[in-house]
Amino acid sequence: MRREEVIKDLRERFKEEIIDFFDKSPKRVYIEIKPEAILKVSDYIFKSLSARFNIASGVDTRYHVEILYHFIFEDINLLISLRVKLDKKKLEIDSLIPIFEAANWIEREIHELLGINFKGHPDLRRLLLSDDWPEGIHPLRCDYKEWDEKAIRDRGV
Amino acid sequence: MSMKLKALLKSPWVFHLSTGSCNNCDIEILDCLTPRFDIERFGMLLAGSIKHADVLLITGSCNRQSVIRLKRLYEQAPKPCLVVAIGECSLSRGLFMHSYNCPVPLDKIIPVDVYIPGCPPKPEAIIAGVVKLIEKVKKEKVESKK
Amino acid sequence: MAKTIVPIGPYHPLQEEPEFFSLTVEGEKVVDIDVRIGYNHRGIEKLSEMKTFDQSTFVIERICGICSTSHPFAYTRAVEDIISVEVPERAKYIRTIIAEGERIHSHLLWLGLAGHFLGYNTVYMWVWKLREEILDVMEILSGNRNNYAMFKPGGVRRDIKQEDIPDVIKKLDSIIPSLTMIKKAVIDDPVIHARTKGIGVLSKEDAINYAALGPTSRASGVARDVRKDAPYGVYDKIEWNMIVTKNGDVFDKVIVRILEVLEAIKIMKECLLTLPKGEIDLNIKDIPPGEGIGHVEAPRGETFHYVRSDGTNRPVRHKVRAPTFMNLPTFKATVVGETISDATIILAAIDPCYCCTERMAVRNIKGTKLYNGEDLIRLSQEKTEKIKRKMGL
Amino acid sequence: MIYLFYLIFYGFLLTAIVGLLASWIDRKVTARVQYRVGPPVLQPLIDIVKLLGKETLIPKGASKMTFLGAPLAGLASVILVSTLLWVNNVSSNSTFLGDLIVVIYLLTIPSVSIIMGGFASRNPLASLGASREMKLILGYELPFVLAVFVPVIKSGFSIRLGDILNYQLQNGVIIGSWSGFIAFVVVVMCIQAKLALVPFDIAEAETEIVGGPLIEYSGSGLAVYRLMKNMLLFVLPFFLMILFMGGLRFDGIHLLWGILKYVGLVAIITVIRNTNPRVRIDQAVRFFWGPMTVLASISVIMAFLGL
Amino acid sequence: MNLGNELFKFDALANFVGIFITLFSLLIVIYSFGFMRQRKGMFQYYIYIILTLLASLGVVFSNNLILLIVFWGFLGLLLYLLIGFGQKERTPSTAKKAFIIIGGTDALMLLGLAFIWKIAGSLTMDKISIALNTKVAIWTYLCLAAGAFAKAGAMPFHTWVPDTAEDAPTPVTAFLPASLDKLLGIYFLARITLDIFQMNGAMNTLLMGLGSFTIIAAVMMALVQHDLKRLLGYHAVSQVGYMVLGIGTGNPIGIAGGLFHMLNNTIYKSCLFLGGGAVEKRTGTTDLDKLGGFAKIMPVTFVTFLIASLAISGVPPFNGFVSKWMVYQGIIDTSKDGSYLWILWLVAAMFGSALTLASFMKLVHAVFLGQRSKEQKAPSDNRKETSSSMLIPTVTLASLCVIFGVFAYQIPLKLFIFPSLKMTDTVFYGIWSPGLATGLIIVGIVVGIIIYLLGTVAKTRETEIFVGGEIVKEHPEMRLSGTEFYNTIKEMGFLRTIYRLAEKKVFDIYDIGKTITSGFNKVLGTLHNGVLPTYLAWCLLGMIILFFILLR
Repeated sequence: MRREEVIKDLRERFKEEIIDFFDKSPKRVYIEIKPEAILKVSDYIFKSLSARFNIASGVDTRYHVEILYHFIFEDINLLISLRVKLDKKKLEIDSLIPIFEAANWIEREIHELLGINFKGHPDLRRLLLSDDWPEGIHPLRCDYKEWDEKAIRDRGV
Repeated sequence: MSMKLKALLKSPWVFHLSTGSCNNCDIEILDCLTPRFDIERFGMLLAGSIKHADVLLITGSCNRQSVIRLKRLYEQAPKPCLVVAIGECSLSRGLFMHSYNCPVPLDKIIPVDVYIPGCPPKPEAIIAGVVKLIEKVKKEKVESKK
Repeated sequence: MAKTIVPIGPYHPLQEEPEFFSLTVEGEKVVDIDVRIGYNHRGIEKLSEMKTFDQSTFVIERICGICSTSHPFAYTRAVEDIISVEVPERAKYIRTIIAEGERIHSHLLWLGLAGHFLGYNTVYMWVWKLREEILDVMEILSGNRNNYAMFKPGGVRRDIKQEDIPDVIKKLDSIIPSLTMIKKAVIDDPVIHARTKGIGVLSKEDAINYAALGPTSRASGVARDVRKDAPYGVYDKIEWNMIVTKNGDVFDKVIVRILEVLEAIKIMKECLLTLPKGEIDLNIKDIPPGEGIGHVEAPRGETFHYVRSDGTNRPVRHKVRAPTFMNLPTFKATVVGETISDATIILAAIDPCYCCTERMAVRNIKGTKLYNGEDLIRLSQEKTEKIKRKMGL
Repeated sequence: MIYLFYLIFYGFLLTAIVGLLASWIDRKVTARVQYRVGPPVLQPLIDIVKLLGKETLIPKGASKMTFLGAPLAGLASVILVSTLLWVNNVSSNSTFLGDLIVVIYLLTIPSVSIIMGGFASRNPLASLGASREMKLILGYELPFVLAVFVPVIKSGFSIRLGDILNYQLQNGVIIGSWSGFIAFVVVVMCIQAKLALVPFDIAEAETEIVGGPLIEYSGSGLAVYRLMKNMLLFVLPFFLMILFMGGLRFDGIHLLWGILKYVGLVAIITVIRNTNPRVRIDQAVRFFWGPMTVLASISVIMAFLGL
Repeated sequence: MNLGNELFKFDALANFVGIFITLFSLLIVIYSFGFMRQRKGMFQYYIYIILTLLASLGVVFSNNLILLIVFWGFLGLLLYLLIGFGQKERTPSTAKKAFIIIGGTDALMLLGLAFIWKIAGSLTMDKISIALNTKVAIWTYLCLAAGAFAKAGAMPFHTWVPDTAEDAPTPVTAFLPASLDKLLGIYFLARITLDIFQMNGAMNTLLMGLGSFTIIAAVMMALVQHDLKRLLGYHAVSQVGYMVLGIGTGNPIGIAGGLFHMLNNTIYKSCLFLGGGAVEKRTGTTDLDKLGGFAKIMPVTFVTFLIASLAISGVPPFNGFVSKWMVYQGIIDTSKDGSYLWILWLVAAMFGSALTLASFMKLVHAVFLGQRSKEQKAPSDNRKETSSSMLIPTVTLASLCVIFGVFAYQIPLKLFIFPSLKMTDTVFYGIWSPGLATGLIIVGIVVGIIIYLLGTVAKTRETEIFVGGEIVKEHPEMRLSGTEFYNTIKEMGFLRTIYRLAEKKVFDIYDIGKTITSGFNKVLGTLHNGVLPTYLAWCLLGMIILFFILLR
C-alpha cells in the first residue's frame, strides 16, 4: 500500500470521526479525531494496516489536554499521529490495551503525569512518581507548582 | 593509627548506589574494575550487599523515590562507613536542581566525605577521589590524636 | 499456597541503575513478575521545557549515559523536523560516526555485563578492555569518553579533525580480531549454550504486540530498523546489513548484538573514509511554531522524540520515548515460567536502560542560571587534570 | 594433648596462612587471566583484619545466637578437618580407623554452617541462596562419596587416611591408575562446588541473589566466614592430595613436590573458575547426578577390576 | 523350670529396651500434661498410655512367642485407640489404616509362629534356633520380619507412619510410631535375626537392600512434604532403614550400630516430634507455609529441635553420627566376604544422610528461621516459650542426644549395647573417639570466639535486612516459607514421574490392597443388581457349568 492509498483509505473510512487533517510533510501526517473514536481508529491502523505503535504523548495546552498517538508505517516511512483533544473538565479516554499490550505503560505514565483517566486499563498504578507523591498533583500540567516545602532549590553552597 | 583502620584503608570495599543518575557515572565506576584501571590493585572490591561495604559511592540526583531508601540504606551500612558523592548530580543535583522529583541534594540527606565532580568523572578521577578519601581519614586520625 | 516474592533490586549488583523487580516464585520457578520503576525519574521532560532549544540538547544528553548520542540525535532531528531543514552533508556523516561509535560501546558494554551476570567475569573483563579502545576512539573524535556533546539543532558542534582519522581507523581495525576471538569464545561455549539457548523466548507475535524494538525484536525475527526503514544520517548511502535472527531467546540476542558491533565498525570506518568536506552547522536561530518528530535507531532500539514549539525559544512540550520503555514490558512474556537464575539474564537481555525509560524532564525556570553540560564537562576535565598532576600521573 | 598442638599450629595457624596465600594466588591468577594486575600478597589477610574492625550488624528479629554461632561451627569443623589431615600426614600411624568417613562428614559442616547462617538472616535472598547451597550439597555428595571410595578400594578396603597414604608410598600414587584418574576428575569438580566457585557459585551468585547466605553478614561474622573459606581453599585440595596424590611429605625434595602439587591444584581450580559461566542449580544437580555419578561409578567398577 | 522363666526373660537386650520404653513413657506423660490440657477424654487417654507401656514391656520381656504376639496385637489395638484422639477429619480413616496394616502383618506373624512350631516344636524364644536353609524357614523368617517391619515402619509396610504422624495427636506420634514402635519393631527384628534364626548371606543382603531402599525412598518423599508432622513421619520411616541395614550386615559392629541407631533414633525423633508439637500447640497449625521465625520466640525449643535435627542428619559430634558411623563400619566389614554390593549400600546410606540433612534444613528454616508468616504476625501474642511440662521432655531428650554423642563409648555403648550383644569392645576394629573430637571442636570454637573478640562482636547493632534497598514492610509476601526449596529436584527428569506416582499413592501397600479389594467388590457388585431374572439367569448359568463339570 502506498502513502496516498493509506491516507485516502483513512480519510474515507473515518469521515465522521476526523476533525482535522494536516499533511505536514512526506513523512509526517497529523490527524485529529474525536476522542470517542480512538479505539476504532487505532484498531484499524494497528490491525488492518499493521502499523507499529510508537508511543503516545500528552500535552497540556491551556484549553485542552491533547494526546497524540504516534503510529509508524515502516514500509512506506510514514508517521501518522492521531491527535485527540480532551476537555479539561472530563479527562477520560478509552484505553488501548485491548488492541495492543504496548499501550500499558505509556497510559500509566500519562495517567500520573497529566491526570488522564484511561477507561478499561487493568491497573493504573504509579509508574514513575515516588510513593510519597501526593495524589492529584500532576507535574506535567501547566498549573503545576512546587508543593514540597522542604525542597531546596539552590546550590546550597 | 590502629591496625584495623590501616586495614580499612587498604581494603575499602565499595558499594555503589545510584539515586537517579544518567548511568554514566555508574558505568565509569564499573569501568574502574576493568583491566585498564583495575582498582583491585588497591584492594578495592565492588560489594554486592551493603552490609559488606566500607565506602558508599553515590551517584545521581537523589530523586524522591530514592531518598527514602537511601536513608534506610545508610542505616544498614556497617560503620565506619564512608560516603563518596560521584558526579555533578550527587554533588548539587546539577542540571536537575529544578526538577520536581529531585527535592534535596545528597549532603542534606546523609553526611558526605568526599565529592568527586565531573559529568561523568573519569575513572581516574574516581580512583583519585577514593585515594583522597583515604588521605582524609588518615589526617583526621592524626589530628584527633593531637 | 502462600505467595512468595523474591526481590531483585532496587540496588542490586545486576543493575547499575535502581529498579525493583518482584518475582513471584514457586521454588525456583518464576510464576509472575512485576516491576516498580521510578527510582530514576528526574522529570527531564519537564526540565526540557524550561530550557532553550540549544540548552535542551545538554539535558537530553543526560537522559542516559549510554544513549548520550541517540537522544540528542533524535531531539535535533525533531527540531529540524519543525523547521523542515536538512543538515549539511558533513554534519550527517559526523553524526553517523558518533552514533555508530555509541552503538559499538553500548553493545560491548552489554556483552560484558551479560558475562558478568552469568558469572563469567573473564568475558566481562575482556570485553570491557576492548570497550576502552572504543572510548579512546570517541575521545579522539569528540574530546569526551561519554556525553560527547557533539549535537546541536542544525548540525554538529565540533568537527572531526582530518589528521585523527588514520589513528581512529587503525584502532578500529585492531578491535576486530579480538572481537572475533570473543565472539567465537562466546558462541561456542557449551555452558553458555546451556544457559542461554531456549531461555526467555520472545515470540514474533509477542514482539509485535508489545511493540518491541531494536535487537530485542530483531532477535525474534521482526526485521525492523529505523536506519533501514526511515533512513537518516547517511545510512542510505552506505552498505550495511541488518542482523535478524529467528529464535528470540537470549542467545540470539547475544548474537544479534555481537554481529551488529561488527556491522557498526564497518559503517564507522566507511563513513570516516568517505567523509566529505563542507559546512557542519546551519546556525539555526529561530524555531517557528509547530511540532516535530524525530526517531533514530539507538543501540537498544528506536528512540522517539516529539517536540512542540510555540515560536518562543523554548519547547512547549518535549516527549521522550526510549526503547527500553517498550522493551521492558516484554518481560511478562519472557520471564514467566523460567527460573530465578534465568530471570536475571532474561531481564538483562533486553539491555534495559532505566534512566532512559524514566527520563528526566527538561524545562526552564525563569531567572535561574544553570550550569550546562559543557560547563560540567569542562569542570570535570579540569579537575581530572589537576588530580592527575597532583598524583604525578 | 598432641592433638591440641596439631590443632593450634597445623590445623589453625598453618592452614590459615596457606589458605590466605592460596586465596591470594587465586585472585592474582584470576586477575592475570583478565589482563589485570591483581591485589597485593597480603590482601586476603588485610580484608579479614579490616572486617574485624567493622561493625557487626544483626538483622532485626533474627536469632542472634544462630546468626553468630553458625560461622563458629563452620570454622571449628574446618580446623578439625585440617588437624585430622595434618596428623595423617605428619605421623600417619597415630590416627584412628575410619577417619575418612569422619572427614567426609566434617567437610559438609562448613556448607551447613553457611546454610544455617543464611537461614538465620531472615532474608529471602539469603534463604534462597542457602536452599541452593543445600541442593548443591545433594548434587555433589553422591559422586563425591563414590569417587572417594576409589582410593579406599585401591588400598585394600581401608578407611583410614594413613593407610591410604602408606599404600601410595609403596605402590605409587592413586592418580596414576586409570580409575584413580577418573575419580580424581570427579572429585575436582565436586571440590569446585564445595568451594562455591564458578561455575558452581550458584548459592552465592552476586548478580542474582547478592551473595546469597552471606548477604546479611558484616564485620566479625563475615571475617570468620571468609577465613573459613580461605582455609577450605587449603583443606580441600589437601584432602585431594592425600587421597590421590600421595599427600605432603616433609623430607627435602618431596616437600617441594608437595608444594608444587598443591599450587597446581589451586591453579586448576582457578582456571576452571575463570573459563566458565555460572550454571543454573538444576543444571548443576543434573550434572552431578548424571555424568559425574556415571563417571564415578565407572571409576569404582574399574577400581574393583584393579585398573 | 518354672513358668516364669518359660514365659518371661530378663536378659541385657530386653532390660535395655525396657528401660528406655519406661523412660519415654514417662516423658510422654509429662509432655501430655502440657499438650493435651483442656481436651476431653483425658482419663481414657492416660489409661491407654499406661496400658501401652505395660503391653510394650510385656512384648520386650516375654520369652514365649505366643505371649509376645498377644501383647503385640494388643499394642496394635491401643495404637488405633490412641490415634483416635486426633482432632482432624481424616483421623478415623488414618487410625483404620494403621490398624489394618499392623493387623494384617500380625496375621503374617501368626502364620510364622505356626511354621516355627512346625519346624522347631517350641515357642520359647531362647530354645529355638533355626537355620535358614529350607524354604519353610525362609518364609517363616519373612513372615516374622514383616511384623517387625510393619511395627517399625520399614518399607514396604511404612505407609501408615506418615499418615499417623500427620493426623494423630503429637504426643501419641512421638510415643508410638516414633519411639515405642521403633524400639519394639527393631527389638523383635534383632531377636529373630540374632537369636531365633541363623542368618545366611542372601538374607542379609535382602535386609540390607531393603534398608538402603527404605532410607533413600522415604527421605526423598520427606524432601518435598509441606506438613511439619508428615515430614517427620517420613523420617521416622527412613531412619528405620539404617537400623535394618545395620542388623543386616550380620557382623557385630554393624548390629551394634543398628541397635544403637534404634536407641538414638527414638531419642531424637521423639525430641523432634515433641518440639514440633510445641510449635503446633502455640500456632495451631503444622503447615510449613504458615510457620516461620520462631527461633527468637521459642529459643529453647529451637535449640533442642536444632540439636535433634543435626543428630538425625548425622552431624558430628551428636549421637546420630556415632551410630551411623558404626553402621558404615559394619557395611565396609562385609567387604571381607568378597561382596561388591557393599559400596552400593554404603553410598545409599551416606547419600541418605545428606538428603536427611537437606530436608531438615528445610524444616528448621520453615519453622524456626526465616521470616514470620502473615498468619503468625499477630502482635497481640506476646507469650514466649511453651509451658515447662512440654519443655522438660524435649530438653531431656536433646541433652541425651549430646551425651550419647560425646560419650558414646563410655555410656550407651558400654552400658547397654555391648552387654545386650554379649560382645566386648575388642571386637571393634577402630573407634572414633567422639570425646576427643568434641574437645577439638570446642577448641576450634574457642579459636573462633577469640577471633570474634578481636573484632567488634561485643557491640552489635540491629538493622533491617537488605533486600536491595527496598522496604520489606511494604511487601509482606517477601518471604520464603521454604516448602518449595526442593522443587528443582522434584521436577527433575525421572524423579518427576516417581513423585507424581507417589502422590497418587501407587506405592502405598494399603492403597494397593484397597484398590484390589474394591475392584473385586465392584466386579461382584455389578452382579448384584437386584433384578430377579438376572439372579435366575446366574443360577441357570451356574447349574449348567456344574452339570458340565460333573457330567463330563
